[in-house]
Amino acid sequence: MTTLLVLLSLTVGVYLVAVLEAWTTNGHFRIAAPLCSALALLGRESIVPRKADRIFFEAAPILLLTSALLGAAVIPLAPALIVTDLATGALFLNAALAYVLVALLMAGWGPDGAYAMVGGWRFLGQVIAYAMLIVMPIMAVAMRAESLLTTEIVASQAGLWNILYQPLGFVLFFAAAMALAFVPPFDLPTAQGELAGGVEGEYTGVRLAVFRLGRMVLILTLAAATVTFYLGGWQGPLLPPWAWSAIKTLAVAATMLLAGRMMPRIREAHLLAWGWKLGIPLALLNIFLVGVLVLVLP
Amino acid sequence: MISAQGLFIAFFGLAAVCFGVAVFRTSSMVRSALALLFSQTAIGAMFLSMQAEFLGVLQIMMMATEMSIMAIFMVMFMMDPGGLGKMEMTHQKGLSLISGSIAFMAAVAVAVFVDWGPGGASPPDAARQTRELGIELLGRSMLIFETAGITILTAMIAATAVAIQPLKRSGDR
Amino acid sequence: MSIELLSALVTGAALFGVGVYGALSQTNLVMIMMGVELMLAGALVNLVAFWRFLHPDTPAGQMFVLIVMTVMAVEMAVGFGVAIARFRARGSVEMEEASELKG
Amino acid sequence: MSLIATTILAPLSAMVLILLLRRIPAALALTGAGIGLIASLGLLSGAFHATGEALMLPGLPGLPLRLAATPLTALLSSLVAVIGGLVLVYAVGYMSRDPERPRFFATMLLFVSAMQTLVLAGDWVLLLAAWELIGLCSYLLIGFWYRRPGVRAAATRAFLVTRSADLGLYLAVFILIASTGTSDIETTLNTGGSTAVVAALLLLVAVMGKSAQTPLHDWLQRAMAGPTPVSALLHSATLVAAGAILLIRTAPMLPPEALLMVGIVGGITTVVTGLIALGEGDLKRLLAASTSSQYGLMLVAVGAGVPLAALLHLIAHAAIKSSLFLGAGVFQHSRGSTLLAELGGVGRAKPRVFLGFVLSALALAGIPPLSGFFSKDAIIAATLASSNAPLLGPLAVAGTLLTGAYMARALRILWHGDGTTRKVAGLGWMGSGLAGLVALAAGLGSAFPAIESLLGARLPEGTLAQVLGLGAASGGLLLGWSVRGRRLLGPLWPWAQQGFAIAGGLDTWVVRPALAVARGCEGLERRLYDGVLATGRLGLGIGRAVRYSDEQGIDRLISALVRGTVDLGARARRLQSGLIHRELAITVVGTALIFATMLITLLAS
Repeated sequence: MTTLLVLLSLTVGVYLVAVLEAWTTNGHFRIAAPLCSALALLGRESIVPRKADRIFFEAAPILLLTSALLGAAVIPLAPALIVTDLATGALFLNAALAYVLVALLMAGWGPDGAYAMVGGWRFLGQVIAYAMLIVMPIMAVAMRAESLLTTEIVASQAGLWNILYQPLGFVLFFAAAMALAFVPPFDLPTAQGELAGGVEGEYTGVRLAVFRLGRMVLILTLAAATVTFYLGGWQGPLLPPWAWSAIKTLAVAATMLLAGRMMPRIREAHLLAWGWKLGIPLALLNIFLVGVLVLVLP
Repeated sequence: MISAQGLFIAFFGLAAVCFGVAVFRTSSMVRSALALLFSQTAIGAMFLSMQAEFLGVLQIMMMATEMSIMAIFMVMFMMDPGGLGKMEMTHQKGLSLISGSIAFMAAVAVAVFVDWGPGGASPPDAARQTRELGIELLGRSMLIFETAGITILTAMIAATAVAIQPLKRSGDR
Repeated sequence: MSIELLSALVTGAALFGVGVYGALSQTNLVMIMMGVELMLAGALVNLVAFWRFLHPDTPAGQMFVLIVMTVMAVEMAVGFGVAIARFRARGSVEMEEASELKG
Repeated sequence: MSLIATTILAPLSAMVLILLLRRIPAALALTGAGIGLIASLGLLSGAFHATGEALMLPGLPGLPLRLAATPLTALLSSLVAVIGGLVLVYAVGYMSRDPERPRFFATMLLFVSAMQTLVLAGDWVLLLAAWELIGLCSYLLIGFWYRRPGVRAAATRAFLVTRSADLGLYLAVFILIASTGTSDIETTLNTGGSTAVVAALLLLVAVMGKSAQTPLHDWLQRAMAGPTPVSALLHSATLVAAGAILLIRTAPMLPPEALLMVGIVGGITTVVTGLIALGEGDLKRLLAASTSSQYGLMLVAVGAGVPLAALLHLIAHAAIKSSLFLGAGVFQHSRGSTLLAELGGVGRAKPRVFLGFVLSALALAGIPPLSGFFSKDAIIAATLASSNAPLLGPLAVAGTLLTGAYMARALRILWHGDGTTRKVAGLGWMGSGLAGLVALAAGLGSAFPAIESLLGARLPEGTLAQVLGLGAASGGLLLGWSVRGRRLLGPLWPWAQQGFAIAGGLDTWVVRPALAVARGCEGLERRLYDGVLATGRLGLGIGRAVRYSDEQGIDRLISALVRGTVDLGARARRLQSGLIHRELAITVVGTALIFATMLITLLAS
């Protein structure tokens, strides 16, 4: 029963995110925009490149969608509204999201296209850059909650949201999340200007639709995760828990989509350099600080 | 007679082995790398089915990134990563086949003939497991874990040192 | 001697066998490393099986799995270091050409 | 300069001058001989006044060389000098047309000086040296015309026979010196006992060789191949005399047995050579045979114990025989050959030369007024007076008879018959030399009493001896003149022709065995040589075998070893091929083995 509820709320969430994404990309708010584009995509002819690696070509969008959904499984939208409350929930989220990389690799290698391949390997380089940056803040959050259970983490933020408790961790996590969801300025795999759609370039028709859906779910999951770890999840004064989590998630998603629009696309080498030389030391520092805070504050 | 767990283990084990075999049978390098990836994931799933939750999740997470790196290295180093030229990449197949099967049979023999003693009780739930593992790691086996950490560090440094292009000092040549 | 343990051990053995086959039969260094990875994975499976079916209560078993994972990581790192150096020096990592100690 | 030195050195220096200048050899020779003659006559006069002269030369350590001019030696030296001078005068004419005169006169002078040293020698070493020298000169002079056939063989034969006989002299001298410790002849004479007997016998052997006694008489007839002056000087007066002189000087030392032996040898020789002379077909060979028989008579005299008689006969015979030889020389020049068959009637062609020849022949036979008669009677008297008269007496008489016979035969042949005589060149010189010698031969008889007083010894006299001697001589002459030699000898004629060679004579007895021995030695030597060669070849073979085995055996073994290790290395190398997959496979197999062994040990324990 709860899974059904979660699924329902997810679809609504995804639709809204799609609307937001359409709004941010082409500037005007049309509530039906995602529906129209989805229908248009479904109508189009689905083309398969001649020398494509069929298995990879077919599996890539599906894998993207499933990994995003699996990620969503451990996110508590409300005190009881969670698919499975794994003991290592936070880690599981990360493990699930790791397969986004695999999906994009397969999408890049499958169609046997130069731009697609370059896009795919670019995303690998990008992942290597921020992979650690996602795990370490989550660890800091788990330290505060002394457990990997996502519900525990939300409960631990009752007094003080983690965004205030460990702001450094929040900033790093938020940037890593944007990179993982390859929204601009981190949209290296589907760089419009350079790679003409990159990984998405070869896909048409249903596969493209699924691909885009997967991406929307991914953005939603990441936003929800940010909310769970740093913005106190479903906790909020007046409104019911699910309303708070919905509002917060949509807000985070919107900021994600809007935040990077103005910045130029970051080149991979810079991303790697900042990730390792700047990001990881800060993350370690953050863990250190959280450790001190946890020991000091009762 | 066989429990659900046994079924799951058998299923995932079979998947892991099939993907393992696929690794060496495909001529396309990326496909073999990803086959290895999915085989490792299947092994991670086996861990989960054996209620070693933390380990399973860890395995799945790690192997994803590792094997994709492996994939990129394959592409970098192999002559024909796409595997389109159907190049024969193996040698002394007979000997290796024999030794592989001997190894398998030896291991199975050991597994079957050795008396493993009484089966253990049911394992604690995941959270407590993770907690105990955490305490174990930073408690009794602190030293072992530290050395493991340092080894990985040195390995990384060594690998980069080996891989770095020797600096073309102006004095040379 | 439960069936589950047996099936796990058999899987481990199978993985080990495939790993040995791969390591011996492949000509490319990277493929040989994959063979070694498979062997280590076989070992992992056995370890977890032993922990689960023989001594589930002690965390030491799990700790050992972590150590083996580190080994896999180290093996990967050093392997690729050598591969890169070899590639830079010789232009290929085919093991049959690597029979000379010189250079 | 002492007289002895001049007598020896004068002819020697003349010889040297001749060899250096190679000009006027005759003149130089005559001056040298003349000076030597004067010196020796001086020695003789010194001897008469009993002022003997002696010369000591530093010889071997402890054995100085002595030259002594005792009455006996002085007399002999003067004899040699006189006859030498006259023969040289004759030779000037004889050799007037011969191209190699310098060599002839040089050798003749060398011979004269050697003979002087022999005669004057006071010690054995010098005597020996001189003895060898005269042997050499005889060889050179006999072989003077070496291009003519048979001359070289004759010279070698003469030399070999005398040389082998000289061995006896060497042994005797060594024994004497060893026993007495000094080489002085006088002191060694008083050795006695067995050494004296042995020494005497050895001396006898030497004398038989030198004076051509019976077994060794053959070389003298062959020596006639040399020029006539040589025969006249050497082979009648001086060289052959050396043997007799030796016996006369060592007579005091000779023990009775030795004397008997000497007498017997002498007697046999007189008879045998007398018969040979009767049977000879060549005038010079006839005279040579007669020389041997006369020296046989002298030995008989020494054997009879009266060396003085032998000395006198020696002196007389020297003069007579050299004049006969010179006469024969003239006949040879006139008929171009010395064969009696060729010389028939040459006497009538050369009446003056023939007159001298007849005078000398009669003197030799022993007709009273001439010198031969006195010496031959002395010998016959000595034999009759000696202890073993019945043995020596008849021999001596027979000898005298034979002498008379063959001389008459010669005169007969020279007188009857006829032939073309050629003009003889250089007859003047030859005639004067011949005349001098004939006068000497005839007149010596009167000088004998003076010699006896010089030597202080008395000759045995005996009317029986004189009668016997005269009878034998005249009988022989009549016999020789009337009966032809062939019928005289009768059955002995062919045998005499060959010189009474007993079963092949010297050749079969000496030469053939010697050659056989030589061939035997040569065969032995060749076999030895082959043996050595064989051993050498064997050694080489062994060496080659060792090398072969070494190379094939050991080297091959070593190389096999090397190849073995190399192969092993190659095989082992395959294990270390450096190929990664191969090494991985090996590690897998290794671990499997280790695993298996562990398993087995576990299961077993």
